[in-house]
Amino acid sequence: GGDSGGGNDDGKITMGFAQVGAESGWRTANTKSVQEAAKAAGIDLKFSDAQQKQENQIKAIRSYIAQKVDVIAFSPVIESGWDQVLKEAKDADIPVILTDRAVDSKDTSLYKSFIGSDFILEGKKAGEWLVDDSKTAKGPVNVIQLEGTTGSAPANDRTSGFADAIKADPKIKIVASQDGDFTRAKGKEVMEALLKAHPEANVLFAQNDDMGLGAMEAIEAAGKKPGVDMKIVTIDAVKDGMTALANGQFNYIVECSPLLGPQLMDLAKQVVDGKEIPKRVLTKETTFTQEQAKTALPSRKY
Amino acid sequence: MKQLPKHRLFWPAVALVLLLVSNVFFSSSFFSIRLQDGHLYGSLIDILRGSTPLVLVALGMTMVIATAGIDLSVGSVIAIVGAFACLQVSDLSDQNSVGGVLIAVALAVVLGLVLGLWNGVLVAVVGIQPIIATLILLVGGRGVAQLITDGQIINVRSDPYRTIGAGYALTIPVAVIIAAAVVALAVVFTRRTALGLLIESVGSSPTASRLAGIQARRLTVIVYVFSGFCAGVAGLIYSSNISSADGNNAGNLIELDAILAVVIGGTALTGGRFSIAGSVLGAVLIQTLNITIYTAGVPGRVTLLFKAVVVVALCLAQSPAFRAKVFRQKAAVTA
Amino acid sequence: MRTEPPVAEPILEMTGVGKVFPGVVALSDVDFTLHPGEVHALMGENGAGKSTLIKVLTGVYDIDAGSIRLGGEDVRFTGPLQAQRAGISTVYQEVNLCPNLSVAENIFIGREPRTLGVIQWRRMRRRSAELLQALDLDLDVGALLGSYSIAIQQMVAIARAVDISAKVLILDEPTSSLDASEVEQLFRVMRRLKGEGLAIVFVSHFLDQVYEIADRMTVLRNGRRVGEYTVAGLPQSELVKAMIGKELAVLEQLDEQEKPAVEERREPVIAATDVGRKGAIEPFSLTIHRGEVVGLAGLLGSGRTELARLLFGADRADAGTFAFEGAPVTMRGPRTAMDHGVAFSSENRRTEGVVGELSVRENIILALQASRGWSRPIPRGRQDELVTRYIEALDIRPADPDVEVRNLSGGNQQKVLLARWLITEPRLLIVDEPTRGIDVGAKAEIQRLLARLSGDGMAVLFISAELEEVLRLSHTIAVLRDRRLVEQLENTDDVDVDRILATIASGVEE
Amino acid sequence: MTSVTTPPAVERPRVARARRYGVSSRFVPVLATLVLFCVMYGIGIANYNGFSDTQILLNIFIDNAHLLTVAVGMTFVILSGGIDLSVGAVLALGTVLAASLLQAGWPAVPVIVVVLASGALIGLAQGAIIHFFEIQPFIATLAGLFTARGLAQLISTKAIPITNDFWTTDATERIHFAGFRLSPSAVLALVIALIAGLALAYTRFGRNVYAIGGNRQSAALMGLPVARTRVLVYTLSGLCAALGGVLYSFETPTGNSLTGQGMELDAIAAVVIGGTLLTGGSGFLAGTVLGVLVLGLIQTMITFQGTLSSWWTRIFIAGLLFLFIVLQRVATRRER
Ligand SMILES: Nc1ncnc2c1ncn2[C@@H]1O[C@H](COP(=O)(O)OP(=O)(O)OP(=O)(O)O)[C@@H](O)[C@H]1O
Ligand SMILES: Nc1ncnc2c1ncn2[C@@H]1O[C@H](COP(=O)(O)OP(=O)(O)OP(=O)(O)O)[C@@H](O)[C@H]1O
Ligand SMILES: [Mg+2]
Ligand SMILES: [Mg+2]
Repeated sequence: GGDSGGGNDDGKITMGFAQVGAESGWRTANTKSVQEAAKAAGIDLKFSDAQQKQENQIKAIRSYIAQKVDVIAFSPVIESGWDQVLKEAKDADIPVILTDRAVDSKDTSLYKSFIGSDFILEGKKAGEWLVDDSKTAKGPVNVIQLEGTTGSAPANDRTSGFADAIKADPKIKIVASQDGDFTRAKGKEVMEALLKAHPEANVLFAQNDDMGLGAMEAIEAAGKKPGVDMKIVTIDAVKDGMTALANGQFNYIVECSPLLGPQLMDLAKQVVDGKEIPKRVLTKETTFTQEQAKTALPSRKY
Repeated sequence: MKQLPKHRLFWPAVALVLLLVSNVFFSSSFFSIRLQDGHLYGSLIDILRGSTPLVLVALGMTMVIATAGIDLSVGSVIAIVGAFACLQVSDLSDQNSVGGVLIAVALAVVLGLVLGLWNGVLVAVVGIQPIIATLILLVGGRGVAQLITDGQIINVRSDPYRTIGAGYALTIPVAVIIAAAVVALAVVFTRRTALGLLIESVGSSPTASRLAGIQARRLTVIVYVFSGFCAGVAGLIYSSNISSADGNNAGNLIELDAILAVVIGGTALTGGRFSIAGSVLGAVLIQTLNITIYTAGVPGRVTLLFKAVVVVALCLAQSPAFRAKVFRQKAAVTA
Repeated sequence: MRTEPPVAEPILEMTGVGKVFPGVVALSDVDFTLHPGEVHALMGENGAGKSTLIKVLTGVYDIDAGSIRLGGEDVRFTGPLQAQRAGISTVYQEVNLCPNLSVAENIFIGREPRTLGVIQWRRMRRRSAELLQALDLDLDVGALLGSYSIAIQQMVAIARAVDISAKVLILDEPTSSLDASEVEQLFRVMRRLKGEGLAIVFVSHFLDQVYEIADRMTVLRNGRRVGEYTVAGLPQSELVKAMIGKELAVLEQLDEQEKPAVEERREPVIAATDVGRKGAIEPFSLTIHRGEVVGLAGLLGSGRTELARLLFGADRADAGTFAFEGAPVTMRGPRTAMDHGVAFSSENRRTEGVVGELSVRENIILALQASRGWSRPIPRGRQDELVTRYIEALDIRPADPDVEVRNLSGGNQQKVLLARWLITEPRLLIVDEPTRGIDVGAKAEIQRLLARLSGDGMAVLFISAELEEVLRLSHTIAVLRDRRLVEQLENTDDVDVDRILATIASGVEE
Repeated sequence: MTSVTTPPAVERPRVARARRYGVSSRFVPVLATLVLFCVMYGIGIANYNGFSDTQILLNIFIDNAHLLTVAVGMTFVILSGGIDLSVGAVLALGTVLAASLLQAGWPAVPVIVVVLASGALIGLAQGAIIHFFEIQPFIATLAGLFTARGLAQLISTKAIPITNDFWTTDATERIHFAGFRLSPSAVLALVIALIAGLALAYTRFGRNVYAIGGNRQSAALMGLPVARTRVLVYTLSGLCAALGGVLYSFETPTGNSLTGQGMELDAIAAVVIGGTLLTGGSGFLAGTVLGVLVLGLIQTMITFQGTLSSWWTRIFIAGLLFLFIVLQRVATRRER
């Protein structure tokens, strides 16, 4: 309920937002979107950055409870382990909205809503495109996969979604799959080595744009043409990735949108007003081919 | 001949060779080097080029460790300097102007020196324990780097800048030439002058050194400045290699690898005697280990265990106590 | 006072003991027998292998050859802990205590009085105060050991060992930095323990002390046993011959040796005016002239070391002014002093003197190099020349410039430290206990060297716990008492040890 | 040759009483930390609404129970002159091990026993390698870090939720008193800190740790059980880290191989901020508790600030750390 007070009495909604960190351009865009949307919606935002640590996020949430904010939103660093602190929020009558990543609590009454993307689906979409694209391929399709940080939720889910999808075509084989840590530098370094160990590879699936961009340099250095000699599928659709896609260096990007600020603020207002809101809201996301990228690029915000 | 295994670099060298050879099982062309687009191309070249940031950082770290200090901030310095340089370059009206890039690079290097100075002053003048003094920059530096990049990845499209980390001169990677030059410079400065001796003296016994008239404070500042310089150059190479600056991830955890390289190279963390050649060997060894992990397709979840096994095996092989206790190589000392 | 060689069964027998370090045979076929109720001196030059024998016995080093029997049973200790449990307690040559713990703890650590596993601090402090009283020491047992001078630390180490000792007490150069009265206290305790049937091994380079306290002695030379003698049966000259392997003429000369005439004191090298440091030493004024040897006399903790440290800038003076050769100078630290030709060899050679990890060569050139600055390395040829010269002059063994200093015997380390400062050709040489742990031959050599250097115009500030030595060398004697410079005596013929002691005791001010 | 000089008949002055640092000198760093902590707390109260609520202070203990436990073990290691980089990884392994065993249907008590035992075992192995094979602690425990985290990832790269009743109810039930709340974990951590503090001051083992940290060679020559003590110290640290893992999994009922990254640095920082010297042999456990409080307070101030962007958060943390350390250094400075 909205009558649990608030840090201040001016009737403004106060929202505590516990962000994961600033580990990527994607994340920073996400933060910006939330901050801007809050300003636009006249919501007083208390922001904190957990530096990718669950414990910090829990501390932040606990401190929001102590500060008696009206609503708490956060992107969980990992899925599990939130029951205790969510219970505390519930006890204090503060509604919680999850963003970007879900939690796996059995007790779904601990949070009001989840808004974000489905990582498994993203992996799946990437795989489905590859299956579709390989229909015309003559020889085997040998995929190098650059995974995200070992143990992280997007890495786990995208890997399994992708694997699920490519089962449909026996021609498609993952010849190497390595941790690229979601970064360009690592993506490049790993790709350099894998290109030499697996000269037969002709497709790269990078679980985010940055690794794909790094790998692209390695592919060029090896004298191959990215997008042609080696097809590249990635996830995210940040600006640099879209540019590469428009330039024909990437072949396909599955969008994973960070811009969920406005949707979040809407939900927050409704929940503070005591309205019922849907348990799960998916962010508006799409996929891009090279052609679509060319048209979409000029209007991309991040 | 019998003395060979006792040389402190014998076992790291053996490990390096073993790792390199083991790669052949996974990549038959591992040792082949060919000329491609006018430059050398091959896994060995990759290893050399890929190890340059670590070699540089380990070099600076060697000096710091020799004075019984430690520099945890190197990763952050890499991030800051890379971010700064990329920002400068991206602000150029013509990113391909060599002059503009040179100025940006020079400024960035100066920034590295300044960051080193900051550490040095905290350690030597204020008297804070090195691990904590440099922890401040480790934590805050990454924030500064992100402040510079505004949390984004700054891209540069500058050929002169790209040359530093990804370019070639006379078919050899420019990064390797730079690293070799800095290493050579360090060797000359420490072994052709008395700098090395004085550093070793301060590291093994600060009190005795002070009473022998060595200006330990000044020396300590110098080594941290040098470490900042090395990390700064590493930051340039790192960011130039991917033509972009990533304030959050650049150089993350490189301090651990660097310390590992220094120790494998035979320099004790307690300070004193140091070996530049050893640290370089250690750094190349670590990079080779990384590449081997990729080449051999070691899955992500066992990568760390694999690293642990190699590190433990190497340290045990190097440890005289282990050899004496386990292989009972007793006596036989009569020279 | 002297007892006949005991007839009882030996408590300890070492036979055919051998120990080899890479490149050095430290011990070879050494026999050593120890009886209950005797004080057995272990004699030998620096590097003869005395400390090594002790360390092999107590399990610090693995033994390479030979056997050890303790109380009739074969033993081989794997470390000092086992040796201690078997009843052997040891004071090793360098003070080996923990400076970060209190005095009381250093005496009792590992055997603290406990009830139900809980350490009884109060009881521990009381008992350690009592123990120290027995050695005539009145210390704050709760203070950190590191805040006391090296000599006092040595006394604490002795107190610990004495209290632990069950069957065998080993004292490796316990008296090297003690003054006469402390030595007398120690001897009193040793006699008492001996009376109680304890066997004591005693190492010292002070022949007088050995002749006073020991019953028998075993002489080592170059890691081999020369022989075992009763003290009564071996005159000093014979002993020296056994130790060195040749007659030592110097030793006889020593007493007659004339110090250079007290010259005219026109040129002051250093003048300190009202220099002091709170809690360390009261403000004092002292001028040292060219060619003059000033000796400092005083009891343990009287502030001699503190005075010397101030003159060198090792500690910052909080009062007073300095002038070098007449010109006032702001003392900023050792470098200021060194730039004006001052050299300082510390009494605490292990932590403030040699740099153990570096080689003999590097240690010797260290100070000279430091004052030249890092950018002007001493050419290798010049290094070799200097180092070889001083290895020879001071007879540093092994005569290999490239061994690590920490592998040298204590006395040889001391020589390295002296060499370090001598090659800087100082105008003022401050030596704090320079002859600590140095054998008879080398000691005479060093004294002669100092006398000659002062004759050549070098000023010397000489600190030694051995008053005779101070008297023999100095032109002027500055007496300290309770951290105050109480008197400066001209060293004329009528000044002798008793006169100085009386000054110390009465503290008369002029 | 004359016999040794005998002292004259006059009453000989006793050895001069040494200059003392004063009993409190050893406590100066801890006291400085305490004072600075209070100042900082005051600044927090002055600047932020609701900061004065005592619950905020208690929350620091609730949030950092695991860190405190880890830092207690680290204190022993650092006092002995070593360092333990593996604690964060051992903590993570503890959570993963607990979660996976619980998932397999084990009851609570054996799970906790197994987790603690495995942490102690890793510590023991590290201690043995460090002491007997003379491998530098930094490297041995870095390898330990790789091993522990590697094992955790081998067990599961996915986070495993914990649904065991003991975890979700008993262990997380808040203890209420005088209107305030504290978690059982926090109470346990404080009790452990107290016991550890007493052990350091009043047992032989504790004193041996100090002695070894002061000078290992000397400690050996004094006949102290150096081998046993050193191995035990690392074992203890491993045990504490594993216990930290258990406490952590109480608060966040999940087993995650990525937890506790960089926690070793937090623990080291807490110990050092508490006035303990990294070179060993000097420091107090009370300081460590204060150090953890300081880190927690910095974190709390940042969440109260609430307007910092991600990077300003980092800079702010570093700035506060810097201020704190420099002030502490100035307060404890002694001139040469
Ligand atoms: N750890 C070591 N490594 C190598 N050589 C050593 C070591 N310890 C002692 N030595 C050598 O063994 C020899 C005997 O040394 P030791 O310390 O026993 O002499 P010492 O008789 O006690 O001399 P001093 O009177 O100077 O103390 C010396 O030549 C010394 O250099
Ligand atoms: N660093 C220190 N901190 C505290 N007290 C000290 C320190 N160094 C020396 N002292 C004390 O100051 C007094 C003067 O010591 P100093 O070493 O100058 O005496 P000394 O005359 O040289 O005697 P010794 O023969 O013991 O060296 C002693 O009581 C000593 O315990
Ligand atoms: Mg000796
Ligand atoms: Mg003295």
